[in-house]
Amino acid sequence: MIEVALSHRFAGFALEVAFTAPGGVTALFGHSGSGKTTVVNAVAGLLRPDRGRVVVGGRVLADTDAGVFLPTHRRRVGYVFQDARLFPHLTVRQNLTYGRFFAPKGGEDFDRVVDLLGVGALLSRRPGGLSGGEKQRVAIGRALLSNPALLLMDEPLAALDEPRKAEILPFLETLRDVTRVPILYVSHSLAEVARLATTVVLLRGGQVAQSGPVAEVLADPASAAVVGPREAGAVLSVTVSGTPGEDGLTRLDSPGGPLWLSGITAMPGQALRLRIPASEVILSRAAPQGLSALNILAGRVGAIEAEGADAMVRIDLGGVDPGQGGGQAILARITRRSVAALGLEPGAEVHAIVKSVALAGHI
Amino acid sequence: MIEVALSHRFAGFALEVAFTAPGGVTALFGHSGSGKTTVVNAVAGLLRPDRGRVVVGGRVLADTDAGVFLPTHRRRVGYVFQDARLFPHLTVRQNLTYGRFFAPKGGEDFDRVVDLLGVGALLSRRPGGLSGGEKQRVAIGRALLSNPALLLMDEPLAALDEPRKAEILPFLETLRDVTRVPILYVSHSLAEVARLATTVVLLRGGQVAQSGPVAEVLADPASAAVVGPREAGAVLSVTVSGTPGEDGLTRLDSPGGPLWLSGITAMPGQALRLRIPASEVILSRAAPQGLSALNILAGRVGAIEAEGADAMVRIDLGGVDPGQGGGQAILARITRRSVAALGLEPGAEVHAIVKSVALAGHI
Amino acid sequence: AEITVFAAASLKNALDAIAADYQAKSGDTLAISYESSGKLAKQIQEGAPADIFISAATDWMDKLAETGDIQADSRSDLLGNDLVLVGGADAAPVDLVKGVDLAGLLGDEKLAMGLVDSVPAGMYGKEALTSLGVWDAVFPKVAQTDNVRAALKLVSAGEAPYGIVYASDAVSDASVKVVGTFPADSHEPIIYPVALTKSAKPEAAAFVAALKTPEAVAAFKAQGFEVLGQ
Amino acid sequence: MFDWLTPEARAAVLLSLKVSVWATVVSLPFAIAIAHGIARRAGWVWQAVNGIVHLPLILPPVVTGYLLLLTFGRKGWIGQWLDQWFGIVFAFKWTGAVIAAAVMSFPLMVRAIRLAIEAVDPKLEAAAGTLGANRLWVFGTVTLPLIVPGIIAGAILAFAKAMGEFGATITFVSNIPNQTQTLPSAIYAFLQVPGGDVAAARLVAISVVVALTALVASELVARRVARLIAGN
Amino acid sequence: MFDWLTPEARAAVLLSLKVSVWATVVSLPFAIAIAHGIARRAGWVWQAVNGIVHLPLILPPVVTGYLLLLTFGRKGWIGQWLDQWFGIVFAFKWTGAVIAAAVMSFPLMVRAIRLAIEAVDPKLEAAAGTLGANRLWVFGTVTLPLIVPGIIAGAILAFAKAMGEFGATITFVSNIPNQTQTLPSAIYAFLQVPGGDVAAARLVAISVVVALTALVASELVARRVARLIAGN
Ligand SMILES: Nc1ncnc2c1ncn2[C@@H]1O[C@H](COP(=O)(O)OP(=O)(O)OP(=O)(O)O)[C@@H](O)[C@H]1O
Ligand SMILES: Nc1ncnc2c1ncn2[C@@H]1O[C@H](COP(=O)(O)OP(=O)(O)OP(=O)(O)O)[C@@H](O)[C@H]1O
Ligand SMILES: [Mg+2]
Ligand SMILES: [Mg+2]
Repeated sequence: MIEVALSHRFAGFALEVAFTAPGGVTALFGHSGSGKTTVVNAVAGLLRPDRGRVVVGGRVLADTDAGVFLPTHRRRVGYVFQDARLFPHLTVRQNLTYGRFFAPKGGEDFDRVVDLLGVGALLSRRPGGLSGGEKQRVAIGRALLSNPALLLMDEPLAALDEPRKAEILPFLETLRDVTRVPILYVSHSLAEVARLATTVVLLRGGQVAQSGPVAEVLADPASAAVVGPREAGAVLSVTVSGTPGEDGLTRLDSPGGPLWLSGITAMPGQALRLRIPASEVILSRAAPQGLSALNILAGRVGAIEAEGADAMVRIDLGGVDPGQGGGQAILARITRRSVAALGLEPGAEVHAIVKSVALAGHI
Repeated sequence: MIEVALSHRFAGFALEVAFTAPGGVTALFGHSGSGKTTVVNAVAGLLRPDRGRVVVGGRVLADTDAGVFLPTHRRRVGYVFQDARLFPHLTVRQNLTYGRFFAPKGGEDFDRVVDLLGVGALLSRRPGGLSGGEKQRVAIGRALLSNPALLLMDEPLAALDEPRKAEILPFLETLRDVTRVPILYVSHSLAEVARLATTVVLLRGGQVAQSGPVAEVLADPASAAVVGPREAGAVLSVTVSGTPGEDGLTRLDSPGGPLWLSGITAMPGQALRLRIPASEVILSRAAPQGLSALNILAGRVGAIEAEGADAMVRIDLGGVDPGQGGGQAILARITRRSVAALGLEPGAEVHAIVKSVALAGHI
Repeated sequence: AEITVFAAASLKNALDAIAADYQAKSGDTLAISYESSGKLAKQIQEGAPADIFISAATDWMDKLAETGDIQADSRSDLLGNDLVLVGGADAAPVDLVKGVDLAGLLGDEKLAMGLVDSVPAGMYGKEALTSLGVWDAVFPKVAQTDNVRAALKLVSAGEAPYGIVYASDAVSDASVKVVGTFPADSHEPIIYPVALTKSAKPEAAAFVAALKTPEAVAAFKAQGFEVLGQ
Repeated sequence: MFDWLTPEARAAVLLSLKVSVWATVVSLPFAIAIAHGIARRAGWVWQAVNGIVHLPLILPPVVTGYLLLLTFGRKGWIGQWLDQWFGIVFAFKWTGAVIAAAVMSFPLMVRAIRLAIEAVDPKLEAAAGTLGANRLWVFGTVTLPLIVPGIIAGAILAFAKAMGEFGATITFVSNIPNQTQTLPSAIYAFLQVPGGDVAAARLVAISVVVALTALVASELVARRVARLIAGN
Repeated sequence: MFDWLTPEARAAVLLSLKVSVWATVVSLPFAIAIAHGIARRAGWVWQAVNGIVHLPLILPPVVTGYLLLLTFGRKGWIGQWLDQWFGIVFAFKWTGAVIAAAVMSFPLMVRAIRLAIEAVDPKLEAAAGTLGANRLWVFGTVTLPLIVPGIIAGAILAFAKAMGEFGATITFVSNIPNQTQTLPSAIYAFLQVPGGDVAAARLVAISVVVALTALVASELVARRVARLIAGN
């Protein structure tokens, strides 16, 4: 449970933010300069807000009204800075273990983290000559190894290549799910946010534009302005309903029908979240046949919003009544020409075609 | 024309790189720590390589054999550093205009660049209090405004949000096409690379894994290891064959048939390049009907490479003989189950379904 | 005219008074540089713009005479001084005779005096103690300072019970008391010679003469000096 | 102001100020140049320069004073030459006091500036280079502004030292009232005579007040500059 | 070594070394603490401390010497107390010379260290805070290692100054051969007698060699540390 309420003025910028999150990963999302780092700094105690209250897991870290302001070192936050901020005089190993001295026992295993981040070969080097991505990886490791009660991650993966990101993301998921460390996560990548976040806080110009559970916020077409039209997309909750077959695919049940995904390690019965970028959904009136895409969801057109040559179509899954599909919907971004050609209108039955491999990245 | 040949050793890392590029944008692509920044630094003259030769547009910037090593300030490179490196004591405006004094007349218009980067409100501030993305934008502006003979950009957009990236990318395209400044571009985003690059140089562990025209390199399934399976995809050359219709879509001709795209400003007859991520391609044996996707390319299966639960399928466009389609091909990443279900094998006729909106970002 | 005088630092009080008088009368202006004699002599050798040199000891004046930096015929002995033993305000008089048990009086404590090989007062003091036959006994207890005033300070601050200074220095410091005067024959006479420098302005001779007028004599005497050649 | 001082003491205060300010100002460019060389160039030449610069600190001031006298005195090997060809004389002039003070405070100034230069990130200088700035320009527009706090620190240290400098000054230019008698020389002269303590204490007080005022002022300037660079 | 020196001169060399080393070592922790306070805390208290620290630079050394005498002398207000309660006496002892040298070189040391502290990026200290380190630990593990070059610079400056210190030392502890006769005192004494120049020059040479050796050594150490931090 994270509770943040802040009010702070810089010359030319006013932050006025309040949100609560139930734990898990809380993603701060917003344009450059919208105040994300400022919020994180205030939570870390590096910025003393003009007014504000920060409570994490019942611990009051700051409350200006009550005159409480815990110093940074007693907040137990592991902070991955936007600029790595490694200690230049310490080796990579010493950087990584710096927080160990103060950390309560337990926490991540050193070798495991080193392995995951691929910094094993760098351990005896000093940060001076590290590449941008290497620095960032060490910074992530340093924060993880301090066994924090709250992880603050400010664009931790921005400097990394895709394969490396793909390795680190599942680790963060484990952290979220197994060790249950709450994470405040700043990112410009909607894929990351959709994958990790429990709660999304959209910031715009120092204010909260929207906040709430990730599925809700992202399914709202209004969030597209912050998110960027090309990144918009809904998040779908599904249930694992089997174990991987010999071809590696696992069946997932959704209100719109079954989906097949590879690389699923979750147990049957477990709930998963899939992000379905609106731009990757193809619609068809008839049930499509003979396609390589395995995932076809049935539903009805909920709403159509035109945007230039394109239109954003909401498809309510599982029937006319939104309640039937658990209120779940996906978004499809198609051309207006197609809207006309297919004769789409609210209430029309449609099939949404989604590529299985396109989904795999967005669990 | 850029010609780079470098050989340099750090303790624990050896760089041994040689490539030539015909101008335009040369993308350096590779994992974190693969030597990208090192190459850029050597081109900028910030690193004196053990041995090497750097020639840009006929000017020999460095040639250790001939004892030539032009000092940085005479190379006229505009360098956007991975870490912004703004001058802390100068205002944003002074940072932006720093290079003006030395720059030959001409070059970008100050107001235009400021506008594009959205730093107008920051002009009188000092870098100290800027956000990460703001810093990076100023750094881009500073390099652009120095009217360089060669632009070096080291992950210039990594710290920026999608909407901002979407604004800056077309500007870089203009720079490439109109002012014809050669650009050496480091990025982890294949979307950016595919969109901008003329030439791609894939680095792996300090060596060139592959280099050549962007279409060739990216169509090579072997590049997937560096690129990441999810990012792999081919680049297709097409010709504009009409002006935008009233629904905003323009017809493009490819060897596999016509494609419809929105947002095309190019003149009829002009050649364009489209990136088609393998993961976004759906295959069908029969010609599909009644889909929202407008873009269906016909071709024959060229090769199938299995990778775990998935398979990478190359589709040679325009017939059996690769020569007929101008040798062009696209890649599709589908499940092995689909390969079996559709009975795909080399030589089989297939239709590739690609969403029009998914293409728009990859011109 | 402006006359520059290089004078031993200990003369400041007396000379300042005399100079003020003289300036009023003659219309000449006087600039007096007070420093240790050794340094002043070296400066004169290096071409300092001094017209008159008043040294606190004869040796530096001899040196300048040797190198021709002073007008030998203008030299005269101006002042004399006594060498005294001072103690704290409540110290008992000491009879400075041959074999005086100064070392015993000192006990574990120090005798403050100028550098015994370079500062004139220190050199005189060493000579005096030697001729009294007690130098070897006293030497281990000698604390040397770079000028005689600092030695006096050590006594007045209570750091050292006794010190050897000029009679002129002991004047006017309430916290020290002269406890004995060294016999005149126990050391070379303490003489402050005066001379015109080689490059002296013609007006300078008049001020040298003025140093011997009754008013000047009174001023010197008020500071505890002995005026020679009376 | 200063009414309660004798004219001579007043002259000493003013002269000390003049000498200290001049010594600081005159040596500043040299100090910056030398500090830059020592900080950013390698090689034994700069090591040697570094050593020479420190000499006045190591040597007793009297020795430095004598060396100055032997060098810049009217019969000194440089002084003689300056006198003959340009008619410039330092010995026993206030300008000589400036030289003495400058030489004595030079190591302090150089050290402070050098530390500041070493703290400047060479990456910023490299960035300026990519924008077309040559070495000199980089120095003037990047390095120099960034070391302003260090320069101020060095200058104030030098100024304070110059205000207190005594041994070398009095040895080189003697102690001539209104011409070369600086505050410390005047204090020295008072301390040499019976009853001079009060007058000396008064001068000490002035000296402290003047130097501390300069110190506080410089701190304020340095802080403002630092805050400006930090961007808040 | 030193065979060509008189035993007395040899004693002076050794004493000077001993005094300078001790003065540097003893004052270092205080200098670091005070420099840190001045650099990182605001408020008039630290401004005042800053002023006081600079006093020995501003005042003529003799004055500082007298003030030391009045403070740490046997009848001085601190000295008296130290004597009574702990039996510690500085007057006429080499330890007194250490105090004099330490006080005189203190401002130089503090300035150098302070500049170094001000050059440390507070963001790094903040980062250490997020990892759980309290202020003291942050200082010890981040700030302190990063200012090592500054500390070396300050220490060597102080050492050099201590080697050359004369005025305050001789005034405070006078000149007692083998006990408080440091190199500068010996040099001074030689310079005061006609014909002593050669002997003085010899001692000057020793003093220069010793101090420059220390200087060069410190430079090497500082460079190594700096390179280590730069990570090459
Ligand atoms: N000065 C140096 N000393 C030692 N090793 C160095 C030095 N500079 C770079 N390296 C090493 O060389 C390798 C390549 O570094 P480089 O900065 O070129 O990587 P990069 O491709 O830019 O990576 P990234 O995407 O993370 O920025 C890295 O492993 C790095 O640690
Ligand atoms: N110390 C400061 N003084 C003045 N303005 C500041 C200061 N710190 C931040 N700001 C301003 O506050 C705004 C928010 O900054 P913040 O760093 O929180 O942005 P951000 O959302 O993290 O952006 P980015 O994605 O670019 O890192 C920016 O416009 C920034 O310029
Ligand atoms: Mg930020
Ligand atoms: Mg890099």
